[in-house]
Amino acid sequence: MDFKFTEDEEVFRREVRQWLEQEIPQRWIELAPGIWEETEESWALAREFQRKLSQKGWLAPSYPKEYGGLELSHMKRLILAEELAYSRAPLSIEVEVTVNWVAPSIMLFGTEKQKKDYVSSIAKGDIIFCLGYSEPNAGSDLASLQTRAVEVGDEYVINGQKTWCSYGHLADYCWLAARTDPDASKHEGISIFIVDMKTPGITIRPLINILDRHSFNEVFFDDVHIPKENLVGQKNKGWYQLMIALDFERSSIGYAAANQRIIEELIKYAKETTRNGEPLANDPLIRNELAQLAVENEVARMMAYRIAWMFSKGLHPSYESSMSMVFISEVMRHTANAGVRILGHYGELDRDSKWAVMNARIMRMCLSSLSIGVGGGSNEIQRNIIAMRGLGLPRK
Amino acid sequence: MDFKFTEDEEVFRREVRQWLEQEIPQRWIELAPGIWEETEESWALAREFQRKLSQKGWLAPSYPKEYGGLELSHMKRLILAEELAYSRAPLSIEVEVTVNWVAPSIMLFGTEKQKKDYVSSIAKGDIIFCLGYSEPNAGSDLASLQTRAVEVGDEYVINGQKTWCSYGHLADYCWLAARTDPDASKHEGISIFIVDMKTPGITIRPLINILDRHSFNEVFFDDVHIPKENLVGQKNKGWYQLMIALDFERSSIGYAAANQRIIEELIKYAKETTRNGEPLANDPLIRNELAQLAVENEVARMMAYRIAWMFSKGLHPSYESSMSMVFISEVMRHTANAGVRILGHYGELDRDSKWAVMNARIMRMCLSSLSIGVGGGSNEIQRNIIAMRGLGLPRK
Amino acid sequence: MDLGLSEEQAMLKELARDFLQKECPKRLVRQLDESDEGYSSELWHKMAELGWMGLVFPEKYGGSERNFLDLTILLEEMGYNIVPGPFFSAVVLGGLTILTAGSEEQKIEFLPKIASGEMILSLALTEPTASYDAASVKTKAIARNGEYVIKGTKLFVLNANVADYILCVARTKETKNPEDGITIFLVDAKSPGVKCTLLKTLARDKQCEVVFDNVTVSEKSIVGERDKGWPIVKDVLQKATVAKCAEMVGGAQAALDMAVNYAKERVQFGRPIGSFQAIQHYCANMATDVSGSRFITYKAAWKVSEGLPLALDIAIAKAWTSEAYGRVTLSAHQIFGAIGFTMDHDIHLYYRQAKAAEIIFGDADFQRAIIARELGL
Amino acid sequence: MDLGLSEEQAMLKELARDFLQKECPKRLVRQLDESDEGYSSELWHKMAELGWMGLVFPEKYGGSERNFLDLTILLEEMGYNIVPGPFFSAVVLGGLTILTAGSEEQKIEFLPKIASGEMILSLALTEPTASYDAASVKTKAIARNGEYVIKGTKLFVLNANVADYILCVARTKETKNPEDGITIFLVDAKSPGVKCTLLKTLARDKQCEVVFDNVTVSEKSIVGERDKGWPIVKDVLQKATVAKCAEMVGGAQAALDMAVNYAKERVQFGRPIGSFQAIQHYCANMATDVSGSRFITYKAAWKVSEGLPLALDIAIAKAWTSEAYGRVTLSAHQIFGAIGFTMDHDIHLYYRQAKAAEIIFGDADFQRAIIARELGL
Repeated sequence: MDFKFTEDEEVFRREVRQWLEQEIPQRWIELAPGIWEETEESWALAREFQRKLSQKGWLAPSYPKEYGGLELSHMKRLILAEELAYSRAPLSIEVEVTVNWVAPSIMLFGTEKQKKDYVSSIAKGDIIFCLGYSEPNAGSDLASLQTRAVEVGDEYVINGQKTWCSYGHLADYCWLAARTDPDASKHEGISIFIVDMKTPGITIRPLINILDRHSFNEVFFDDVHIPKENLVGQKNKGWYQLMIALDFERSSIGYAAANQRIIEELIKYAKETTRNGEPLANDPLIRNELAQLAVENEVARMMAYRIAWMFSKGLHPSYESSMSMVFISEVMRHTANAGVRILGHYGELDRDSKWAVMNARIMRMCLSSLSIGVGGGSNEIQRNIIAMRGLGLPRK
Repeated sequence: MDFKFTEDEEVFRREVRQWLEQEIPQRWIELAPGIWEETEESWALAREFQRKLSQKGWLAPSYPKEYGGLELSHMKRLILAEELAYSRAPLSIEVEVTVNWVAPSIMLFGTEKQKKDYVSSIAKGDIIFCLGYSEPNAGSDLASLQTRAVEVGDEYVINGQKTWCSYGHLADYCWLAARTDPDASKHEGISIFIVDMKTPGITIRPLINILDRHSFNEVFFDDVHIPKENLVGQKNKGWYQLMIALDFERSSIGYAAANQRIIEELIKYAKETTRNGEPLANDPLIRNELAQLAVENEVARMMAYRIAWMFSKGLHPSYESSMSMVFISEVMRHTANAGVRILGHYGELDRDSKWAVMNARIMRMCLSSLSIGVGGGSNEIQRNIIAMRGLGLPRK
Repeated sequence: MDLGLSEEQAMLKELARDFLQKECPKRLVRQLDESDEGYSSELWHKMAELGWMGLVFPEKYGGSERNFLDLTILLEEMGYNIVPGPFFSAVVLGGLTILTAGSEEQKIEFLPKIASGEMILSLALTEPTASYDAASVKTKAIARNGEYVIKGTKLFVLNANVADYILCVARTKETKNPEDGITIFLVDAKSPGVKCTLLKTLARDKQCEVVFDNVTVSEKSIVGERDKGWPIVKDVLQKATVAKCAEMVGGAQAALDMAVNYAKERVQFGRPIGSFQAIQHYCANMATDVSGSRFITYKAAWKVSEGLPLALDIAIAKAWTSEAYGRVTLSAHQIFGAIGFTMDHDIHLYYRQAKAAEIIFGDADFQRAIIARELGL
Repeated sequence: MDLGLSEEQAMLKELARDFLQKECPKRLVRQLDESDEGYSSELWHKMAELGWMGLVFPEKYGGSERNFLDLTILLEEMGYNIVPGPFFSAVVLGGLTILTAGSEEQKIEFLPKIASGEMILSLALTEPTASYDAASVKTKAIARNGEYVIKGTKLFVLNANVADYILCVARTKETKNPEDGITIFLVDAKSPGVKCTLLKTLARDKQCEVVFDNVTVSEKSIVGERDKGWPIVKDVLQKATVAKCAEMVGGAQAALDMAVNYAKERVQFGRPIGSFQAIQHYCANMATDVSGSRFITYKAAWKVSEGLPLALDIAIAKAWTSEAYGRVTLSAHQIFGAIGFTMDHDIHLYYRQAKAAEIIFGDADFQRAIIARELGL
């Protein structure tokens, strides 16, 4: 057992940190978007940054060299992810989706042409995918999806509706799950497609999130014709491809690192803020609360480290990722709620208010943290997975 | 809306309190048994007290006058129950079972002869019933019970095994649920019987509880012959009789009042105990914790009051009782656990230890509170009831 | 003991629910939340016509002489519908202060106008410390030629942006006891030197910064006695705390109702999600939280109505209800999942309210400190 | 970074689990819990033969020179099986103190005997304040003719009833700084004036009152330097805290395993109760608590092994693990229901351990106070 990083890894961490200190644009820091807060302006900054990152090889550091990757070790990827999140680097959530799910799926299931067409571009930061998974009646129960893809000549014709398509209005491609055999049972007959978002027949309707940002979309497919070659992997076996992809490296380290930063800022605030002549940091209840946040976040960090370590050993975490995700989601909500209590009325103030403190991050986090632990991979579903996959408890 | 008791009720409360101050035997206070801690000695004290209470008409105060009751109002019964519990009056849990479930069931479903034979005796404190409900494979799923009662001539012959029969070794009768039609569906074919515990064929095996007391028993019925007239109510309709009895006045006021007393003692302890020159009561974390216990117990009390109030209005609480029970069970566990934290090492000491404080009640409560919220009417089952009966959520 | 509503109360409740459902649809709530004023003059006047603003005022001041408990029942329904606007400021913070401590002259001047909806009041108490203690009152009012000059910054002042008059809590004397030397002034919001800036908040309620830059007021504008204002503030804060609890009870009930209805309708894996035990237990816990909050709040409100000692009951009500409302809205979000994360959905409106209500008049830790004191700790 | 066990560690773990399962069945645990001694001499000597007592001692003192991390792995297994007895007192509290701070002479005298199982030590630190701070040390040792006379009452002293020697933490000097002037004495438990009374506790661990009534000891019995004992106490408390966390991790794992197995087997309503979502989610949360506790504890143990700064990590481990163990055992009881409420069942043994472990060396609030300090608050 060994809890330290190697000297080489520590050097790498310092390199990343230093680079980030120089490269994160000032304007981004001013905009200070939290999760689900990106605007078109911040999106543009993020895409620019993404390309810079790719030039360092750090956008898709694990990819084989032929696709522009560095074949970086799992531990260094962990370090990179930790530093990126802690430094609040300009990266949209869709980058993670594209780099960590879509491209690895293509490498695993795609044709040589698909690999050539997409993987390097992804590694270069040139293209971004959005996910076309959820539908109005297929959320937690994703396998109920109804969007149809019908083979017609050299093409597939897609009809249906997707929802919660994050940044669909800004992405280049959609990674679409559609039903190719309506007569098969629920989990059979689903296939995966790459759909250019500029294809005629696609209509996007924005969904404004509770942070008052346009991050999600409903996407309507109305006789959308795509070339047959855009099918990824085996026809009708898409569900199983999706399930395998779910076990791809998903680490909650980014959440834990970002939350660490928030906790540190709360500690700083408590130390620097005096109320009626007494620093907040002297209040035993506040001290106890902040200490508890630090404890929880450290546990969350260890859980995230475990995932990376398992990968580094060639093990495949499954329920361990669920644990890690459920746990960090609760730590983040706890942090946001405790943050508001510590800040009091100041915790209510939004970014544009004269008296706002900590860049109103706590107030925004009260809202954004609601998104973690809900939706498709909700905490309830994750706990089912832990119980059944992890502990072998029976389904019936 | 009116949250005060009438002047008449307040007079009654004072009368009860005064009476209890005089009548609770010193020896009982020395033994200080908590829940599930009765010994044969304390049981004897309790039975004596029970008769005294019945002489005041306060054992079964709600019964019709013909059975020795006072036809006391629901509010006065609430007050009586509150004072009895707060004063830690010597009353076994089986008194509650006998007085509040068995006798009312007999009054509702029994024959005239049964009413004559049992109800007045119960009101006088002369007889005590134990419950013969649970079986090794019928706990939460009570309707799965397998103990058989077969009609043979003028008798029923009972065979089977009951468990968790509390104070079965000390009770006079068993209120037995047995299967009279094995071919009927699960909820049909159950009947209720009165079984004299001295009937040949009954074997009792003690179950020692985690407080190291003999409170529960396994009871084996081996060709136990009972007269046919001991069937209560309709043959094969016992399940429905049980279900109706479940909705009889069950109030958690006793728990709330007993817990109130514990919280007050913790407050007293915190005020009187000095650690390194500083009273515990000055510790902001302890202040916060004790205040929270007071809050929770007050909420629990209001929930119990609601049940009594509903009865007083002729309403029939169902899921409201479940709420009240789940809630107080959690408050009691919280109190026990918080109590240990406040007492620290002293909270670990058992009754016979020289350095024990608060008569070791907190330590004992850490154990006894485990029994509340488990078993047949577990908190999980209660929450199901709240969801389905109270909120109309679907079963499937 | 009677934990039920009287016939009159039940009627008031039903009337309020029906009226608000019709006249204050969530579309309007949303629109008002986004507006600068934060209220609809049309709805405001309709509410006034129903007698809501003057509900607890004596008839001679244009009120209908109902008691405080009736007011909390109305507030519960307003919380159920999360009606935006300065009702709380005008009636609870403003009206009750004048009713309790104002001179006959002030009552005659202000109460009928509040009751008729003509006049909006706001209470400027908290300052940059954001606390509810007397020591935090640093804004000064200096006597000069029979007048007072007020100077200071008030923060988190609700609805000051639309107030006609602002009750400004100011220090008129410096003594060792911070509760001594505080005076309440009724300040015309249009007075020279009053500067109000709207703050953008989580609940999109209209909290303001109000700067009093040498604002001159007459001696007649004092509510109650000079230097003896703190007991009045304390009294109105207590009532306001219960009133806020009532709003929370209504809001929590609404969040529960919405979540339960959704759980019954939303089908996943071939069955309504409300048939899953995890969701059932969330709902059961929510319902328990709502029930507990309601009775504990009613009890405190009843004590106000009866004029009984109430510091403990009010702190208990706020400590419990504010945390319960938070839990209920969080669970509701968990049940709604992604759909609840959209601006178009209503549930987040309640979640925001819960956060604001948790903080205002002191959070649960603050209340528990009071409780500990009241318990003799 | 490597979060896995080395091959040697895995072997130690497996060996310990197998050995204890066979040699320390719950029947024996129960019997020892009920006995006054609280340990089985037979099992004790078997453990000594396996080299457990001397695991971390250098070879020259009869040890096998494994590191602290190895010891925690062993303790995890002992916690899994809740092995009763003075192992913790003898090896962790006693052995490590002498190993860290004892003179060469003391090491030669005591360590081999501890390693061989011949000698049992106990640490007498806490007094009637029941706290772990230096100011609470009121027991006095007064120098007289080259000897010391100890007078005072120690409370909650583990296993003193069977100890051959008691490490007594006493005050030899009164200064303003309570951490100055504390000295550790190795006291023969049979010395005149030592009176040990067993206390009856929740966990039925053998905590004692030890009265030192003018007990005379020689200067040679001082461990470390005179007046400079507190840093030694602090050091051993830190190690003991991690060691206790390791026991808790094992205990929590056992409670989880037992509950999961029961949930798979127990059928109600025609299906295993482990198929009900409520039970599944309890188990999922328990598993998460166990995982988190394990890694956070390993990290702290690793820091001890490596000699790195560790105050923060240890406090984090104890704060988290002690609360997690409590939650896990409580949930386990909820899953077992009535059957878990019987003395014959094993789960309550873990629940009791969890409570005792929560308190010893300072509860979570105490640890969070340390954490706050370490975070610069």
